[in-house]
Amino acid sequence: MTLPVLSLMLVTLLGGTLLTFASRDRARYVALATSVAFLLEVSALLASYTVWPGPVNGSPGYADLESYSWIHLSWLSINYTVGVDGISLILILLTAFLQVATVVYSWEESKHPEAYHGLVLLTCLGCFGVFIALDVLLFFLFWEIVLVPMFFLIGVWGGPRRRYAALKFFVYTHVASIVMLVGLLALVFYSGAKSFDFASVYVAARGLSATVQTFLFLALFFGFGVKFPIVPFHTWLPDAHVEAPTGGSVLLAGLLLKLGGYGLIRWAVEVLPVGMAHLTPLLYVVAFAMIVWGSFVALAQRDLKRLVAYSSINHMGIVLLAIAVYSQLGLLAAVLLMFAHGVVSALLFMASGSVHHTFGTRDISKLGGIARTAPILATMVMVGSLASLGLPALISFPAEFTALLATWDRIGYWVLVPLVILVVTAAFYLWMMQRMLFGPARNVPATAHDLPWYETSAMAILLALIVIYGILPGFLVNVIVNSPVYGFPGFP
Amino acid sequence: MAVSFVLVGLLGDRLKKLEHGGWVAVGFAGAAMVVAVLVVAAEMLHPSHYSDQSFTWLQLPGSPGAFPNGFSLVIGVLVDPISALMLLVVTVVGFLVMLYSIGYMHADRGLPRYYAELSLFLTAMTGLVVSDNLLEFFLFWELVGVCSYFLIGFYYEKPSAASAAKEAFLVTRVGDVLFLLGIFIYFTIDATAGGGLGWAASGFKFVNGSTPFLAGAMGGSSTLQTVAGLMMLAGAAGKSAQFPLHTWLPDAMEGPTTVSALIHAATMVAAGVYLLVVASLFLGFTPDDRLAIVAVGGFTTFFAATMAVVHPDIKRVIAYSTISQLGYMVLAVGAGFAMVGMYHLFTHAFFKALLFLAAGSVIHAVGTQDLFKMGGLRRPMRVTAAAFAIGALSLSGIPPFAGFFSKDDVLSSVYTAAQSHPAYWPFLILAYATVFLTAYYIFRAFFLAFSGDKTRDPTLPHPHEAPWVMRLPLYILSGLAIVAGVFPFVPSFASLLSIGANGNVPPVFGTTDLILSALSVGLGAAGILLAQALWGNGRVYVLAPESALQPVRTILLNRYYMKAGYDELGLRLVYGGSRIADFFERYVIDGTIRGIERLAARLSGTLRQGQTGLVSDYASYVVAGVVGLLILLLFVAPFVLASVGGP
Amino acid sequence: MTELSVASLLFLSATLLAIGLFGILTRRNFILLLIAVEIGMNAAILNFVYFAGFSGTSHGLSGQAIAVVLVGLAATEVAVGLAIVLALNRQRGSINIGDATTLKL
Amino acid sequence: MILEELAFLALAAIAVGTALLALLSRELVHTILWVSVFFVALAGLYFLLSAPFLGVLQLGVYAGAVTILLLFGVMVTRKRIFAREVATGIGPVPLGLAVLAIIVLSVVAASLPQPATPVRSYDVAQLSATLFGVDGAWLIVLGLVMLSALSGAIYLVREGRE
Repeated sequence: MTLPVLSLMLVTLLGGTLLTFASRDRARYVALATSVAFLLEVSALLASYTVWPGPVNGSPGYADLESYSWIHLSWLSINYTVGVDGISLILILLTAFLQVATVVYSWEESKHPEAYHGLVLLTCLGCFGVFIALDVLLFFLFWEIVLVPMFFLIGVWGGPRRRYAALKFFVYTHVASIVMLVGLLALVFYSGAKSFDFASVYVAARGLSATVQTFLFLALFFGFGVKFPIVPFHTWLPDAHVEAPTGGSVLLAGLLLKLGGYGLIRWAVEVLPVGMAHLTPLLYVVAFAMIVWGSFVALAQRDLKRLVAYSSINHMGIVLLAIAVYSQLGLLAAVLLMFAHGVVSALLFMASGSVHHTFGTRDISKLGGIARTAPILATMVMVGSLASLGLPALISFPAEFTALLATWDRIGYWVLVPLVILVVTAAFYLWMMQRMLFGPARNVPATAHDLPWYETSAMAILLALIVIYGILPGFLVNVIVNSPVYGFPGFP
Repeated sequence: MAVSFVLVGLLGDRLKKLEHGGWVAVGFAGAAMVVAVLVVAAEMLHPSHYSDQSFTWLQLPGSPGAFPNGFSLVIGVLVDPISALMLLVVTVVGFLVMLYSIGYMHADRGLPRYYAELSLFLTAMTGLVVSDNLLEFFLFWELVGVCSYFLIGFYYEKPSAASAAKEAFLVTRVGDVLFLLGIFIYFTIDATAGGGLGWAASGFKFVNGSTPFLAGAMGGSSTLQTVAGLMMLAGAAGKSAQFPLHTWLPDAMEGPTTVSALIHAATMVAAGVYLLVVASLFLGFTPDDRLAIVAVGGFTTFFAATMAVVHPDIKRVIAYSTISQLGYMVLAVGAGFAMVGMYHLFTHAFFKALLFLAAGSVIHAVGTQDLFKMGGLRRPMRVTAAAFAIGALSLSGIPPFAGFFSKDDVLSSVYTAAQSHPAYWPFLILAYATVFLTAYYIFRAFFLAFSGDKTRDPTLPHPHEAPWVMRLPLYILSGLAIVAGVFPFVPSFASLLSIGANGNVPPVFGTTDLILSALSVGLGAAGILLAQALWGNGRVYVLAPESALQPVRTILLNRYYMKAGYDELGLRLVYGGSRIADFFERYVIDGTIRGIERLAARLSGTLRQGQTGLVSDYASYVVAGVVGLLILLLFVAPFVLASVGGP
Repeated sequence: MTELSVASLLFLSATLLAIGLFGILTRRNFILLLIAVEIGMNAAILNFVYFAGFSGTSHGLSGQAIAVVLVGLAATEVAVGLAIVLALNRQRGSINIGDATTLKL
Repeated sequence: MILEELAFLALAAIAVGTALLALLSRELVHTILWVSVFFVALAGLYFLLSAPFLGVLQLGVYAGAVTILLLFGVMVTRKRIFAREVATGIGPVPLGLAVLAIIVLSVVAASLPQPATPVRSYDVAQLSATLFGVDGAWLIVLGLVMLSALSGAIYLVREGRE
């Protein structure tokens, strides 16, 4: 008998979260222990995961599958079904790393540390749940769980306009969630699936007509898309990032945006290929809009966090583009890019947070010469920026390269749009570095110092990931192509 | 064998990052040089030998267009005649520059950073040279770019240095993304057109065993292929500072002079030409591509030389001369004689490094870069003056210096090509005109700096000769600048230059060639004489204020306003556009959201009037709802269902 | 035994319900409100009793059973309603629902 | 037959009339009297529909207990028991709604098919079996509801509450 690994991991996180909430001044130790334990479990899972188990009854098979009946009716069964494939594994790995990094970064959080760390863990728990859930109701449950701790993280520990930002975040994502839920339920009931299980929904959806698939895909695209966030429903993101505490920003950019991408791949692209094919032009338009818009607006920002937030929109646009091309290569690129963006944006947001509390402002035009005062911080900003603009040997490059190659392969010269925008992306990062890191020191308070040890360690973890996976992305790639999607006939 | 040595050298280069002194870096660079010499020797013993070792970096799934079965990307080391040649250039110049740095940089802060970045720079360039496929090439290409970004911005506290670094990165980035597109196109057309070759499965390597993978497979002249070639040209233009992406190079003088020497002679800008050579040998260009390359090279050659004529900054004069000389190389590649371009790159590396290091020695001694403040430096700095003179003579193409042989080959190869391609003629004429300009401007700089009795600006510190670590590279490079030209007459060395189509160097011997040579030497000599007449013996020629040439001078000094134009473009168009986008974002998109918010607030205010607290009012809402639902269910729903034919 | 037509009985119960509703919507006296509710309830009970006969054999009487329960519920409701009336009267000195718009005691 | 129909018509008329009178009367005590008549009329209807047990229940609970309860309510809350209510207007909206409800329900009623002849066998034993049966346990549920309602009512009227 095999161990219910995923459930055990879930229990680890759940127990850790509860313990963290309960333990008062030792919360950070509990949180760190939980995160490390979770990371070890993920590593063990990755080590044991060699190949996907093959299709089962015409639907994708998943590794470490567990299924227990939850609610059973004669016409519908709702199960607790969890399982992983290469795509979700990579994102789980990202979750584990970001969790450790966030907990370490927030080591000296002084405002209700037990609640802060507990909420951080709860967010990661929700994300983990989303990545493993293979049942509509379970998926939705975890999806909604993520919202709550993030709402409080922004609303309690955030900046001056935190209430506005938290509410905006909640309303946007919640409206999208509802549309998504309606889409998922419609998918189940229109397809005549007798169960909420992913496998049966997948099989049943094959029989849907093109029109129905198109409408369902549209609903799901909107539902998942707001998390992406697709233009023009993206304005919650900059506000949320600017107001959120650093840990919140890290999780928001690193994980929450990935939920949208993952959901789209798992529940829309895989399940409704025909509907997707009908909507491909729309996906391209939205992706290009995100790429162009994110980059151009980022160029005009003076707040470091806003700049990184808009660059996130740009990068997630490339993710969407890679999904839209609908090929094995594109899918690989999308997942790879999500991982890369998760790590890189986390690093950049941590660096922004450090800039803010070291120098008292995040306004790029007011800062200058950080490299002299805080060389480690400057290095972090620099590596993050260079990784973000796609420098080879850093993690984004293989992802962007494959994404753009896949795009070129499918839509030819349209690839010039993201390519040219790469220059603009480079421009705003270089401009930011020139103004903020280099030049004569400006507005450097006398108390300014380089990073404390915990922030250095947190960023060093991410830095190591960026470099290691940048030079050897093969590990990630080999895991991702272990997804059932890659074994399916008919997938281009 | 030799290959693994190179790798050890590369890895070693990285190790010294922890070291404080530059000697470790120098040691590793020296080791790399020794390895390179061994590699070259091996290549000379086995002519046309290709040795390729690679491992799979990524195994990628398919994409339905060109790669239905997936493909692999490899990282490998390819040692062939051209990479051996280039390796020699890179490591020799790199080693000498490092050695020179010990003396030149000794007073600077951040030396560990300096040597680490310099070593990484050399590593990246070495990796680029031995790349065995386009992707790996691009990878190191970008690393070279980012290292130059760091090094140009080495004095990051100077706003101008930070700005120049950014400009260098951005402008080359424009070329890079187009280069990337070119890679995509090559991948696609060769994976499909040359499908039988299995190029995609082999990891897109340049060579298959000991022959170029795509030799003969391309040959076509399809639009796609032309575009691919143009994209290569764009990439090379960005890196090698060809028109219209040349603006960053003069500004890159903000870095330490040693870095300038390295960038100009062996690493950054050479990479662009090297790319064109590699593409020309392994991938092939269409006739349209070649015309474009000739046009860019020929025009840049002349264009850059004109700007060098008036500039007062010694480093910038040499910088413009680099752009101009790179134009020659590009010209030769475009004319179909890739190895001639390579040959000029080879000699140019030595005499340009020599010029820069000599200029660095001058700057080190007097602490200024303004030619008009110098003067009379010949006497206190004999070695430097001699070195500069050798470099200048070589640059001017005066026999028997190295520059003569390679430049002469470039010109005669373009002449040869022009026989069958009349469209090349104007660029050949420009190239000849440039010979004259080159000799003039470099000797203008020489006379301004060294002739006369004393410095023109008396406040300058008393000049002194450089220490031995700086002199030694000057000696070596002087020697090389003199003798490098005769290397091709050594048969085994010539074999390095005789691969690919039109590989024979020099292309023609005979009366025509002699006439051409005489013409170029004559033009060079005329340039030197003019410079001597105007600037020799400490004279300063001042253009009359009312002269008709005054506006020309202004334009030249302002670099044809291209930099200003780009800045304006960037500021007005891109940044302006982004401001508009930001405005739109804040007030239209977010404004709409706020509008909806406000509307909802008002609506809820209105609806709140209904919340009277009177039970009967609530009851009436319930009743109204029930009645409405009943109407919907009983009358509307059947009607709708009947009309759509649903269940 | 002849049957009363469905239509006529339903018409009767609908009318009674409407009267009850009308009372609920217009009367402001709490006791009157209760009475109106009772009238409406009785209309519903009437329906249950009538249709109990149609529902087949074995469970033929469940309609009547529900009616019994409803009668009980209605009585309970009146009891609770009157308790509210008393409380309201004690606090506000009035049993007019217009004086109790905060919907709490 | 005719007799039964006539009886139905008469009882229906009484029910509707007393209901209207009860709601429109401006004297609260009169209202209660009218409504007790309404309850009795409905009890008659139950007898007519062969549900004598319910008829008795109706008489006992409604005509008896509820009426008395309502009277108590009036007596406790008023200083003068016979007092005229302030006239309340008949709003057009409630009236419209009521009429609309009648129309809609009548249309529905008219559109329903006449079902098969009903079984009108009366058996109080069967009814009690249903009421006490395990599958429904109606009476137990009702008892629990009443109990909780009673506690609620006591809570509402207890002393000392402000």
